[in-house]
Amino acid sequence: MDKQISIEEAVAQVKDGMTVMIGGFLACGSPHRIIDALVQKGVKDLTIIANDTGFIDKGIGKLVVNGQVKKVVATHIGTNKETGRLMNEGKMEVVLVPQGTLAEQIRAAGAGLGGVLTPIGIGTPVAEGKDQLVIDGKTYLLEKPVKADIALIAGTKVDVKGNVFYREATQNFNPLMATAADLVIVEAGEVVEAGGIDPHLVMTPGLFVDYIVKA
Amino acid sequence: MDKQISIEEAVAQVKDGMTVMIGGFLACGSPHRIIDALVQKGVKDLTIIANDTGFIDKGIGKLVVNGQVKKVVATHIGTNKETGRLMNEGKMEVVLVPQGTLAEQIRAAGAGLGGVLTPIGIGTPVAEGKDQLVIDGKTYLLEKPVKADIALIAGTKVDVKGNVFYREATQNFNPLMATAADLVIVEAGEVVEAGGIDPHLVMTPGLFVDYIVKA
Amino acid sequence: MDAKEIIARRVAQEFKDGDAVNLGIGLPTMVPNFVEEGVELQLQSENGFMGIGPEPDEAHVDMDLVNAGGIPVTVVPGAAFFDSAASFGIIRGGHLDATVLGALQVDEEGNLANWMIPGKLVPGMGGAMDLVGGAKRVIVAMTHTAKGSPKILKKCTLPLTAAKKVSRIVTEMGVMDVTPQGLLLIEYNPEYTVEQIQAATEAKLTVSSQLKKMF
Amino acid sequence: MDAKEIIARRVAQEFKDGDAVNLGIGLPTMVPNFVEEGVELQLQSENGFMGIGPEPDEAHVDMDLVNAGGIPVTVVPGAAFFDSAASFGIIRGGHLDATVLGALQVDEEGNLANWMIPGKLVPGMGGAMDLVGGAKRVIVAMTHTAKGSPKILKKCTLPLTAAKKVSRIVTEMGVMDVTPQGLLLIEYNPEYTVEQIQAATEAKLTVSSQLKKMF
Repeated sequence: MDKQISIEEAVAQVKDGMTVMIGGFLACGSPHRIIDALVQKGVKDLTIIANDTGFIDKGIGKLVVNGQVKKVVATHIGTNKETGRLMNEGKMEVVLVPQGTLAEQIRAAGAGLGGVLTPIGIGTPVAEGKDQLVIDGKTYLLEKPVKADIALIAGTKVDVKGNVFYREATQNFNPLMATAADLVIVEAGEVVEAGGIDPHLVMTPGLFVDYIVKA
Repeated sequence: MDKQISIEEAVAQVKDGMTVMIGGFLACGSPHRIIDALVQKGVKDLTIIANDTGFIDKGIGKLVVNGQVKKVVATHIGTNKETGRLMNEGKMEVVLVPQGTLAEQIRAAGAGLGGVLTPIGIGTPVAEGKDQLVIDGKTYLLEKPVKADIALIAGTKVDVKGNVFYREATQNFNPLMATAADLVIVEAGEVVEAGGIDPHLVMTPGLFVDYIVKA
Repeated sequence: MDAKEIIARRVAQEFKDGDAVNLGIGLPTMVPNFVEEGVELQLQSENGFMGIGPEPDEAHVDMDLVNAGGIPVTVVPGAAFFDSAASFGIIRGGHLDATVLGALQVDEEGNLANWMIPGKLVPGMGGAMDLVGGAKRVIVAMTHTAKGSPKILKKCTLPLTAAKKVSRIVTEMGVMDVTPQGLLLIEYNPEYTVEQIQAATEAKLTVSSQLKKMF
Repeated sequence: MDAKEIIARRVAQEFKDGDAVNLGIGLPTMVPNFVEEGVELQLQSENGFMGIGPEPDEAHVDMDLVNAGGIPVTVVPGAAFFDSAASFGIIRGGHLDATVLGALQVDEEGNLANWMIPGKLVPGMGGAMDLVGGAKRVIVAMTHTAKGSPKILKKCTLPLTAAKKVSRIVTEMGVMDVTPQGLLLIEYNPEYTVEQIQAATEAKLTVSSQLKKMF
C-alpha cells in the first residue's frame, strides 16, 4: 500500500479536458511542484476549481498564463490580470462563486450531500438561474455539489498512509478537495512513517489520498 | 474577558423547559460534572439533543432516570433501558435520527445553512412527513437545522479564551454543538493560559465558547 | 468452529490490503482476527477515528478511546481522530470500501432491517442508516436463521434501515449476492446441502453456475 | 490626520473587548492600530484562522501564515487554525460580531456593492458576500466620495454583494446608520457642515436628534 509516486507519474494522471481541483489560497498551500510539472507537460483544456488563480508567475496562475485552462471556477481572480483578460476576451470561461459557498459545495460533494442551502447570494447576480427554497420563512439558494476528476493538494507533512498535516494557513481548501475528487494526489513537504503525525493533527485522513509526491 | 465560572454559575444558566445539547458518545466526552450538578439541581422539562442517552448510572442517562427530560433527540437509546421504558409508557418523547444526519443538522444550524440534503433515510420511517428533493436525478431528504438554547460540552484542555482541544474519541458531537447554541459552556479537564494549546490542535475556536467550568 | 467464527472467517476474505472498512457491533468486530497475512484494513470507528487497533489489556484501558460500542480500543500507527460530522462525511460520502453489519432481516431486493422492532425493541439506528446508505459495499454478516426462523426474506417486514443497499450476505450456511434477479447463492458450507440452505431461506435462491464451497 | 486614519480611528470605537471581527483588505486592516487600551479583538482571517497578530518584521516572515490578502502576518497567543469550510461556518453562521469592509457603493436600504464593475473590473467576491451576509454587524468603512462622486446612493447601480445587510457607514465626513427610514446621520466630522455632508451624499440623510461630533 505504498502511495508514493514520482512527479512524472503524478502529472501523467492529469489528462487534457479534465476537471482539476487545486488547493491553496493566493498560492499559500498550493502544490507548486505539481503545477510546475503540469505547465511543463502542457496538458490543456483543463477546468480548474480553486479559491483563486494565484499570480501570473506563482501558483495556479501559471497554468492560466500558459493557456492550459478552458474554464475556471473560483472566488477571486483579481490578483491575476491574465485571468481577467482571457475572460474579457472570451477565451476562458470564469465562474465566480462566494468563497463560503465554494467551500461548502466541495464539502457537500465529498460528504454525499445533495446540495448546499445557503442564504448567501440572494439578491445578487450569484442567484441568477438557481433554485431557491423557503425554509421556515427564510429564503435559501440551492447550490449544487462540486466535484472533480482529480484533486491536487499540498500538505506540510504526510505519512505513508496518506494522512496529511497542514501547517498554519496552508489548510484552506486542501482538506475539502481531498474528499471530492475521484483521484487525490498530495504534494508532501515531508513524508514520514505511519505514526509520524500525531493522530490529533491529521487534517486529512489517509483514506482520502491516493498518491503522494514529494515536493 | 475571563470566561471561567463556577459550577453553580454554570448550572444556573440551564432553566426548566430549555433545549440543551450535550456532547459525548456513550458518555465518552460528556460534561459529567455539569450533568451531575444538573441532576442535583433538579431542573426539569428539558429537551435533550445528544448522540445517545448514555447509561442509567453514567452520563446523560442520569437526567433521564431522574425524570428531568421531556423530550430526547438522539441516534441511539439502546444502552439506557430507562429511556425506552419512559418512551413506551408515553412519559417522554423520543425522536430518533440517523447519526450522520444529526451531526449535519447541528453543523448546519451552526454554519448558517438552511438545511441538510441527505440520501440517508429514504425508504425508511425517518423519511415520513419530510420534504424530498430530486437533484440531478437522485432523491434527497430535506432535514432541518437543529439548534439549542444551551450546549454543554466537554474538552480535554481549554485555554482562557475558550479554545478547546479534545483528546482521542472525546471529540464526537462536541465541536458541532459548540457552534449551534445560544450559549455554550465547556467543562474543561484542564484550563491553560492563552497559547497553552498549539493553534493546530484547537478543535473549537474560542469565539464559540461563552463559559468555562473546571471539571 | 461455531457459526460466528465461520461467518467472520469468510467475511475476512472480502478485503484487500488498505481497504477502509467499518465493522458493526458484535460479530463483525471478529473479522479482523481472520484477515490474511499482508492485508491491513483501515478500520473506522464512527464515533470519531480511523485506525482501530486491538483491544488493550486492562492496564492500558483509556476511556477517552472507545469504539462505537463504548468498548475501549487502541489505535494503530497512522490513525486519525475527527468529529462526528467528518466521520459521517467519510461514511455518507462513499469513502468506505465496505461496511459489515448484522441484520434482523434482509430481503431479496437488498433491503435491510436492523434497527427496531416496533412496540418491542427500539434501540435506534445509531450510525447504521448512514453506513448502509453510504458504504461502497454493504456486507450482511449474520446467522442464517433466528431460532429456526428465516431472516433472509422475500420482503422485510420490519422498518428498513436502508432500501436496496445490501451487496452480499454471509451466513454460516453460505454466501449470497443481491442481484437484479434476486439472491444468487455463490458459495455454500459443505456441512449443508443446497436444499437445506433454501429450506432455511424464505427468499428464492438462484444457484450460481460457479457455485463453490465456502472453505 | 488623513481621511483613512479618521475612518479607522472611528471604526475602532465600535468594538468591545473580545469581539470577533473580520476586517476587509485595505483601510479596515488599519483599525486594530486604534482600538483603545484593554480592548483585545479576536481577528479572523477567512483563509483559515482566528487571532491575527501584527505583521512580522522581515526576518520573521513565514509564507505559510498570510492573511486573506496574501500578506504575511503573525498570530496572537490563543489562535486557532482551520479549513475554509470551518472558516465560513463561522462567518455564515453569524458568529462574527462584526465585519468591516470597503465599498464601491452603498445605499439607503443597506445594500452594498463592492465586488465588480461589469465589463471593467471583475475581481470576484472572494469572501465578501459571506461576510456581509453573515456577520452580526456590517460596518462599511470608506471615503465618503470617489473622485468627488457620491458613493452613498439612493440605490446601488452596481451588482450587489448583499442586499440590506449594512448596519453602519463610517466615512471621513461622518457616521450614518441604516434604519428602516433610511440613513440617519448620527455623528459628523466638525471639519464639515451637515450641509456639506448631505451635498456629498446622493441618499437623503436624516439628521439624528442626538447628532454629535465624531471626535
